[in-house]
Amino acid sequence: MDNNLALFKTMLVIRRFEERLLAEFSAGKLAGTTHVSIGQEADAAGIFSVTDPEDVVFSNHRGHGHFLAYGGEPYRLAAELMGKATGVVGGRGGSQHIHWRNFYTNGIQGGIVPVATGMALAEKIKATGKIALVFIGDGTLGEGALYESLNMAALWKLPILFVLENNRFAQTTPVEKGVAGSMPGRFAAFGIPVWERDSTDVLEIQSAAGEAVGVVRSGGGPVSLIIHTHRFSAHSKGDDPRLPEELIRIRQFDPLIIHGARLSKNDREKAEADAISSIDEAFLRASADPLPGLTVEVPASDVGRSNLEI
Amino acid sequence: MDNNLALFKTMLVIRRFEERLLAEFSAGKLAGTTHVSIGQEADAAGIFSVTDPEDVVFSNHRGHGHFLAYGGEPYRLAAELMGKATGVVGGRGGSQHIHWRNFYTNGIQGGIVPVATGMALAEKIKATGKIALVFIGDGTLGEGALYESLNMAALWKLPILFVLENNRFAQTTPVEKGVAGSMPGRFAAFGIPVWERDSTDVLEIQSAAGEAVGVVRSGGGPVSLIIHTHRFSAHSKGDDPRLPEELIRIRQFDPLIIHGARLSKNDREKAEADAISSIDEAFLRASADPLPGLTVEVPASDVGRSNLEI
Amino acid sequence: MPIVLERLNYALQHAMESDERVYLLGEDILDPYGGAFKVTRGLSTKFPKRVLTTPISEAAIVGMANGMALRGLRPVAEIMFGDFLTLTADQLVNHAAKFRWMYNDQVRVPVVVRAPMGGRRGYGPTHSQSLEKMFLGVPGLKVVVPNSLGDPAELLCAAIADDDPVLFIEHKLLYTCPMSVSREGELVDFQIEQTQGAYPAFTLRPANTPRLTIACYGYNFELVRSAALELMMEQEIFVEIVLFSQLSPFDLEPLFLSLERTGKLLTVEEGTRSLGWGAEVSAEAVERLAGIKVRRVAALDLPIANGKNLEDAILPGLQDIVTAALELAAR
Amino acid sequence: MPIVLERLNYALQHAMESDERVYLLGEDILDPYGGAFKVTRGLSTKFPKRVLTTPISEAAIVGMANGMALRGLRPVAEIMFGDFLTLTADQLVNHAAKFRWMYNDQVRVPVVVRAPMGGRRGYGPTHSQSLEKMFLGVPGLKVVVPNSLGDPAELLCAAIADDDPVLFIEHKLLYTCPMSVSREGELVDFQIEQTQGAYPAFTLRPANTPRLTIACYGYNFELVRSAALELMMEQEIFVEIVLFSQLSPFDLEPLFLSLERTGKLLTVEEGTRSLGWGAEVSAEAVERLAGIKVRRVAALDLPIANGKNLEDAILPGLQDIVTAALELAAR
Ligand SMILES: Cc1ncc(C[n+]2csc(CCOP(=O)(O)OP(=O)(O)O)c2C)c(N)n1
Ligand SMILES: Cc1ncc(C[n+]2csc(CCOP(=O)(O)OP(=O)(O)O)c2C)c(N)n1
Ligand SMILES: [Mg+2]
Ligand SMILES: [Mg+2]
Repeated sequence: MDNNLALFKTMLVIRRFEERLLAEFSAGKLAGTTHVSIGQEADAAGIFSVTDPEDVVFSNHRGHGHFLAYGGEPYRLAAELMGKATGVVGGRGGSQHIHWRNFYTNGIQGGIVPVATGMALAEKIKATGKIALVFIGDGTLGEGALYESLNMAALWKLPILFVLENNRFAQTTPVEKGVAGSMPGRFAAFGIPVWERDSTDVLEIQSAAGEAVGVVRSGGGPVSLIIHTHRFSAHSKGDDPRLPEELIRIRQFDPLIIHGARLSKNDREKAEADAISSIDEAFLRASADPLPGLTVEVPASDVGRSNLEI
Repeated sequence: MDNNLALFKTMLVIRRFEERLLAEFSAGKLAGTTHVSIGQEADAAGIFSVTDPEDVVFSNHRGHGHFLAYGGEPYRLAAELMGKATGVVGGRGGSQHIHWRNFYTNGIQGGIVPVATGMALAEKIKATGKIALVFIGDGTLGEGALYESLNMAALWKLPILFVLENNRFAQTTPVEKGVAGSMPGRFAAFGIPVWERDSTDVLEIQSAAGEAVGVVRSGGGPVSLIIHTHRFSAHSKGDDPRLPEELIRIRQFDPLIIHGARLSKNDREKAEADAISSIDEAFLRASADPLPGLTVEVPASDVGRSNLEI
Repeated sequence: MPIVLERLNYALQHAMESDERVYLLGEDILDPYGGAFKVTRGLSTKFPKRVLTTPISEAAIVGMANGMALRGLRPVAEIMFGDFLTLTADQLVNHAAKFRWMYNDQVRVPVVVRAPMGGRRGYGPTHSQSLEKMFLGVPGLKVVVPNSLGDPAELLCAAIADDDPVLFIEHKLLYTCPMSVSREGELVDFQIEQTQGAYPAFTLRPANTPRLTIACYGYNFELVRSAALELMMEQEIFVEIVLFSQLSPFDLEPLFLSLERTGKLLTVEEGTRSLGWGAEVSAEAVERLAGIKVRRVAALDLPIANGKNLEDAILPGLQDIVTAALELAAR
Repeated sequence: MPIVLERLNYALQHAMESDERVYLLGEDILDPYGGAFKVTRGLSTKFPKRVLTTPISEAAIVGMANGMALRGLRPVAEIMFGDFLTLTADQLVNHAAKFRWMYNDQVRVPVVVRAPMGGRRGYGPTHSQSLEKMFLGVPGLKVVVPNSLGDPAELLCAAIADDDPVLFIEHKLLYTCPMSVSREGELVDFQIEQTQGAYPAFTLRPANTPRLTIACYGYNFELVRSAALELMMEQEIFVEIVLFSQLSPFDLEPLFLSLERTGKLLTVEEGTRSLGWGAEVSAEAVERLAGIKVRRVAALDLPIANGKNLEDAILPGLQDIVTAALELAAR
């Protein structure tokens, strides 16, 4: 498929999936909580367009877009959010705690970074050629575990890309209240090179990510990619201190509009119809699926049962 | 007293105290463990010559020199190391866990930094004019809590001086294996200005510390002071991977010799005699002191008994 | 009809009004948001200089609060979800809890760390736990838990006035519970005794001879008293309830008194069963009163699932309490 | 006469030789130093690429090990002092222990975290604790402790071969203990039974009818068996000892068997008493076998002092065990 069209489709599926999600929550059909990435879709689409399907990814609480751009099925993610047995992790993890192929998420800010760094070390040791990617937000710059990881990744020249999605807010906290000094400086202090873009244009992000990933893959050690972006929705549901004017203003950065302008009307409409129908189908199918039963397996001393080979 | 002489005396007391300590350990008269700062005395002497007696200090595992330069009595420190009731904290804390006036230490790398930062916040709130100082080593740059603190100190413009004593080793780990990137960069990333000296000359350190403390005290927010120095002894007792040649080579940086050259022979000899006799007396006196009894006070619900007023 | 959330919010306001040394710090605690669970709502408006919103730095939040406390302030730190107390473990265990004793009682550390805990909101494995058990039995650290019977406001004010560090655990479902005093008649079948002290324990004694004692704390009191009513109405089994506000240090005198009457102990908690609060309560009770019978109700030893049906299967519910009480009564 | 330290060192060497997925990481573990307690000595010389000395970053050490384990390696992380496990609590509880279950059993996390624990070396309040109790009862995390009776080498190799995360606690004083098998005659008065499985429990049965059962683990077995001999020689009181290698999940079957014979349980541990290991052991035993008598020996609920006389007064010693056993036997 044409690169421009493919990027658009990825972003569109993320957008429509998450809009649907919010609607289901509002209608009381979903419980718990969720964090959507509406407005930030260019990050996921751009980055996963330049990675290898075998690369190892650790995403965070705002991970639906990453999962879908990675290649995850909307149906299984919908099922997971509904707590169904057919969900990505059988309804156990929900929005923030999933795993599929080489994609992982966890809901602890910062804690995923050393884990991802260890994954990079493993891939380096195994000489698989895979790289690791880990996603953090501006607010996560507050967590000490991040810096411990940057130090070790740099010392050991590990193949990892630290992606910082700066959407200017951590929950309700603006970056000015949460982040002192300089964002690139945080990585540079450890000798980690920085690619930085203030953009929601997926092509710009694709090209920056391509360069950054290229450096990591060619053995250049850890790299960071800082993307300054905008979150259009609330942090999770309803927790948004921003003024309505501001929410309108940032809509000018809508990655779908910016990039959509590069496509024919026909392509756009076709993509739109496809996205809507595939997501409809995903939610419909998932909602008919059964709930999981509880299999209580008390961890036994199952020594030597490893199914994991290098 | 003359500045040069005072600095020399401070350094000499630290040196002779810690040498005595090591001798007592070797003779089996002291148990447990200890970390001496032999070689690094210029840091403590220089810094505490420019601070205010009321400033708040958090020191670390290598804190005897800081304590003595702060004004602590050799006798009470000796008693503490012997586990005596008359020790700084009655024998409960030992080498790494003491408190006297506004001086505190704890044996957890990194953990003391947020505590000291909170102290700086308290002094700022109370508008006492006091500043906080916290001491870390190069190895402690590995701890995440440090960066969390730097961020908050910078965001809130707190009156704190972060003193990094880089003695090139963390226990047995050389900085090349422990610290990636740049030391000043670690602070600069948070917008924290850096004073840096590669020196064991107490006058150089005094002047750098004077400037750094001045900025903090005048409301300039947090500042870091990086001193590249040399540790002559083992990390604690016997854990030293350095070659004998290296240990001889670094003796050229002996702060006592460098600074001693500025004094008359007479002054030096007098200082030497004073130091030896005062330390002799301290150890002698302490060794005759009684051991503490165990008073088991189970923490009760002693609400409202606060004796701490702003 | 005030709810627990309002009482906690009031306590913070009252403490700040009456003691200028009280400061709040935590993530996203400024108005209009007012904190993830709204306990701090309105306070940054009333006391703009004394409510400090922090970066996402749990270790340093508690660490800084420790430093503030050492230097004469009375900080109250909020950890957004109790699950993240793991990140503060070093500051709680190796700093806050130790300073007083290891500095030879020369200092006090009047810090309060508040944390919402508990499940049944569909928040999944890292946002639903009841991890307080990790911090029980830490010398020098108090763990205090409000409930709807005693006044949460008084309890929190007492914690803030306490000269020693207090970990203050708030169950998410408790926030919206109305105060018991205002739920007229509900407890009419019990005579209520209360211990002296800042963190009182309550003994609820039924009119008829009790067959067993149920020990609990916090939100689980809501379930336990429903279970007690059900047992009374449907089975004519009367139970005594001992409700604790102070979990650690363990001070179980009122429980022992009750057990002398009943000889049977059921502990109820939401944390996982193994080495939970109920373990110490049982062990201590048995050591003190040989021959009593004990049983524990707690969560299965599993992480907490996101999906509601799994979460319900993992966490202990009303029926688990009733069933366990029946079994124990029958022994 | 091999000592425990040598067996542990041998286990690491053996594991590295037989499985190329095994990597070590920790602070100061390279030769010639070979780690603060020398457990890794010689290994960086033999396997220079597979022994990774780290910065002072306990959280990231365990976090990285978690990541390595998720991606098919078998990392063994050393935390220099068990006191610093507080810094790794988030990685242990919210990452390592959860991944398998919350990812629907699609992954395993074969990580081992080793940590020296315990006091009596005069290291003071932050370097002498026995904090393992904080990590007992964490769903998904095993806690394993070697002793001088079973082979520490086999135990550590089993932990490394385990597909689930294992926290491996080594008492500092145990390192220099000679293996029991080599201490000829010392245990001749006991018949020793051993459970199947990777982390066996041992039951030491005396020749005469036992009056009580002492449950213990790790280094405390050294004290317990001295106490047992003293009780036998000087008081003609025979005790059965149940020695556990796996603390969590709690698997207490051998203890129950013993208690059916003796009806009296004494638990011994070095950690502070409140909500220590003995609490769960007692609670579970009493729930299972109503009517038994229990008593616990543990440290006072205080930080551990640096000075030897205070430290000795705080930690439980041989005489505390003997006294408690006599009291219990007399009940
Ligand atoms: C350790 C930890 N602390 C706090 C939270 C609660 N929390 C979830 S998301 C979030 C804000 C994160 O901000 P940022 O890193 O900027 O990511 P964004 O949400 O903007 O994508 C917070 C505070 C958490 N999940 N984990
Ligand atoms: C959290 C923590 N981790 C590890 C240690 C053990 N330890 C004590 S001192 C030390 C080395 C510290 O190196 P550095 O910061 O450079 O200070 P220096 O000893 O050189 O003065 C280590 C690893 C500790 N005390 N605390
Ligand atoms: Mg953000
Ligand atoms: Mg150093």
